[in-house]
Amino acid sequence: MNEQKWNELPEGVIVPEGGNSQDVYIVEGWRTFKPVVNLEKCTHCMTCWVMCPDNAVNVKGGKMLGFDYLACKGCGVCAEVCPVKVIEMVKEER
Amino acid sequence: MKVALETNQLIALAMKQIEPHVVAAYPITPSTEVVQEFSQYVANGDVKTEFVPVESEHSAMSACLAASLSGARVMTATASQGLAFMWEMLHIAAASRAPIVTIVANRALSAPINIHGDHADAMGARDTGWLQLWAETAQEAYDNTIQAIKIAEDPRVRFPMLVNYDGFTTSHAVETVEILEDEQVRSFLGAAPKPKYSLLDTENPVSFGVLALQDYYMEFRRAQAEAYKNVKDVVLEVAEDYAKLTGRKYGILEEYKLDDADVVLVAMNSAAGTAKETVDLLRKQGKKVGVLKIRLFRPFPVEEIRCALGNAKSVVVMDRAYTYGGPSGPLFEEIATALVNETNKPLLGNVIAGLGGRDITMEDIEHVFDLGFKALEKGNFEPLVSWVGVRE
Amino acid sequence: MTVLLEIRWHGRAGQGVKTAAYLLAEAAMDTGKYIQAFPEYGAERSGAPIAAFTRIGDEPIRIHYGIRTPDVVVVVDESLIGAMDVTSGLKENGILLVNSNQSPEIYRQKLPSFHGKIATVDATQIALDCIGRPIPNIPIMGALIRASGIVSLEDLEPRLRHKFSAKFSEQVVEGNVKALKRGYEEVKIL
Amino acid sequence: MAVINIKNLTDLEPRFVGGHRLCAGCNEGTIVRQVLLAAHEYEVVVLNATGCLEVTTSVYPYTSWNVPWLHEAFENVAAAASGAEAAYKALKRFGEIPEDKQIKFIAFAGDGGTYDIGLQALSGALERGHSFLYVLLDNEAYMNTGIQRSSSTPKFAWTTTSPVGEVSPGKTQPKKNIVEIVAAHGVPYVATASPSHYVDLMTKVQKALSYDGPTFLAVYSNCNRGHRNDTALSIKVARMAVETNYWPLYEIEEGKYRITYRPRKPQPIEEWLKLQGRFSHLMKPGNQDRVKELQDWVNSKWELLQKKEEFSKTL
Repeated sequence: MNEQKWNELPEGVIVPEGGNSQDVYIVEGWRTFKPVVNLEKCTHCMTCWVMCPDNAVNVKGGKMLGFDYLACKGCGVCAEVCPVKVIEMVKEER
Repeated sequence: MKVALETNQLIALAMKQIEPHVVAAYPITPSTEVVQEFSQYVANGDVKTEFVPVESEHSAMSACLAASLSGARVMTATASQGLAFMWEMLHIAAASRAPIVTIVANRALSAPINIHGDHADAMGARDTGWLQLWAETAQEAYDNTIQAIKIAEDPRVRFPMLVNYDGFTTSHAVETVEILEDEQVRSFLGAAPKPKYSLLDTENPVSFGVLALQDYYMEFRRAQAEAYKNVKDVVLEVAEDYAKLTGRKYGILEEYKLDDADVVLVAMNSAAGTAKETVDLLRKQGKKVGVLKIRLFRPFPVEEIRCALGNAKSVVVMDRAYTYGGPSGPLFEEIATALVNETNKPLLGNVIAGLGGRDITMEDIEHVFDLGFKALEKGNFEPLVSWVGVRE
Repeated sequence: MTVLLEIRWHGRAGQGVKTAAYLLAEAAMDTGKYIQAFPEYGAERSGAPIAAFTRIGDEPIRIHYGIRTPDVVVVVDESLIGAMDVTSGLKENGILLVNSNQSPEIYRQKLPSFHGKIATVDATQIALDCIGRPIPNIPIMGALIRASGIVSLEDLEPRLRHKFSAKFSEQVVEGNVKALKRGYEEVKIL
Repeated sequence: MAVINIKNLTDLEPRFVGGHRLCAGCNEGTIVRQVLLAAHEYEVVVLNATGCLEVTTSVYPYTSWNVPWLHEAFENVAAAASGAEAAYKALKRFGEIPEDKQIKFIAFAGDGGTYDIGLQALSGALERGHSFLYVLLDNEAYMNTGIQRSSSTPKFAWTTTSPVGEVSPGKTQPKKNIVEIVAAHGVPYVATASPSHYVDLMTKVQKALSYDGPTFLAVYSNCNRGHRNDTALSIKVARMAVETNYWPLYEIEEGKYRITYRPRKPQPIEEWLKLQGRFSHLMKPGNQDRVKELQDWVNSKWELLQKKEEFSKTL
């Protein structure tokens, strides 16, 4: 985003839209490890999704699809809470 | 219609006529009766206002801010320690562009604790971003209260506003006041203009009160600074509309016999009336004196003041507050700044008077004019700041 | 400033001093005058000395400070005499009105330097008789308008009824109206 | 109230999105997501006290909030909620918003903004009876300013202002009982929760939102920076707080206590302490008495809670 000049700001002290940070303010650089899921063994229990602090688990129709790596900070909570241990934290190769 | 009401009751009546959506307030002398009387209107069902009897002034302003950002017309009242307790929230409300109108019965700040008239409270709020109107009489307090709503809510303004009048001297005085009919007030104000964004608009979620770091804070401040430039025009437009309705015409300043005045006293609130009376007395003695009364103190009307004081030879600024450890009273600092680059500027002096409810009498004001004349003889004010009415 | 009448009231908190100061102003406003009235507060609780001020003029009143040189001083509580200089600044030809069962002559002796009109009325007793409570503000008001002629009884009575009927029972209102009239009739003027 | 089935919630538009700047593994992000998922049947407006959650989710020009959101200051979120709710009621009464529009107000604040600097505003709003859900994110210290003790910090915990030294074993005072303080206001619904027990948490949010009046949810929130644990263990620490009965899950509904989760075999307090570096000094020799003191504290509180539950059954 280009930095706005003072006369381009909204009135007041607001962000005049909702939820614009995901995949725009990118936090993937925060990671040392990244989660990788084995979808073949995944039971789609949604525990990783409901426990993720960063809304970084992609889900649809009650199914786990994988991770939003732009939003994932690599905390490892998903792997820790996975009841069937199908999420592995692997070192980032950059 | 003419009424005789204590000014605080009168302002409560004005609030009834305005019928704000939300009033959140906490009692404090000498503004208590404003809220107390208004709560009776609520209890009687005379207004549909949601009254929030908060547990502190800080919460009063916090609740007012959230309500204002929700698109409500919002008022409160306070004074002294209460306004000081709001201090943090005053900044946030102004920067948030929340057009809250706060009634202030000006009172001294502690310590020593004192409940009487003094401008230290509003002067302490002078750099919070709030607009400020000041009133000499009960009539002006009433008229300013109604006009403040319209000024603050104008889409070109959208800033919160303090409506000041002197504690006890005005707040607890009964004077003859001409009031409007409820309907006149309501049609003059109309519905509160809808803000572009509202906290209650769940369809269009907006984040209010966000964080801005080194990369944006200064742009936010610059934008806020710019917005004050619209205020004076709106104040004058609203005053003109109000004059059409009432015949009472207000400006940004009130100039009293300034045209040929050699010595001018600058004053605010009730002392300005005493000063006018003194001017009439001194004029009979052939002394060319006048009074400049500041009605709009924030934003500070620099050009108007330059213009009003252009012909004066000696100007004495009367502060009913003091800036501890500072060079002078706060009003003087601002007047001096307004004139700093003028080529033919008058001699400038400052008096501190009326702190903590000490009377400012006609004799005091004669003495102040005398200081102005003496400075003309000597070529300067020496000392720059004099205390008037204090036991030496 | 054209004609300006300044009345200073001395009493104790709880005696209705402020109400009296306001009521007089309101009644004067009804007759077309400009008015101003205000109390002087400290941190008073019932019983402490307080002052109140009433200004009545033919033009808008612009000065805003306590009355220094009153035309009339009303002493609602007799015990204040001696405790403070109630006649301070009282104009030579002014009026001193005291709530007292003593005669004005006694006060003439007590205050030899004052040459104006002196009046007394036993307002506390009248109040006790008429409203059953020692609140002397209304009977002394009756005495004041008689002694000063500021407003007439006919001007004051409707204001009193209007002001009090908003707050008090009919019995209390009637009691006060009676007290007003008795104060008016019983005041002794010297 | 429907039983929570999170599989049914996966297609909702997220109300709290990623791209915020909370620490990796922070429980706060998890809790907010769970709360807003549970509230999905309602339009909501969120009020947020100054704190980690606030500063990390609203850095101009970004916001992670996909619902209307207001931050004012540190100590006044309950007052802000009061004002927003007052405006909502007033604008309805004046006919300026439709009578059938239903909004729920949810306030988030940390322990600093709740137990300490914000207690007055909270108490005022509870007493006045504004309709809003107050969610306490209890991470047991001022984490936003860098791990300073609060009145929520447990006894013996290390913080930067209750440091461990030669003569001091960390914080010397026990944790304040905010739940009882709130309950003493007589509000209709007060509960504790933990993100580790998300069905319990989300059920409680739904219960709270069904009331028209002030409700309060105290949620245990692990701060891996301040509690000194690995980011991946954030939820585990929260779970262990529950399993040790350090943070029992219960509710006080219209004055009646009910324990909503009972550990099958309560774990000793060490199991929770040893996960966190803030208690590492207690794991050293010579500190058994201190650990025992904490265990006794937990036991007595748990016992009292059970008695309150028993007594509630007689009401």
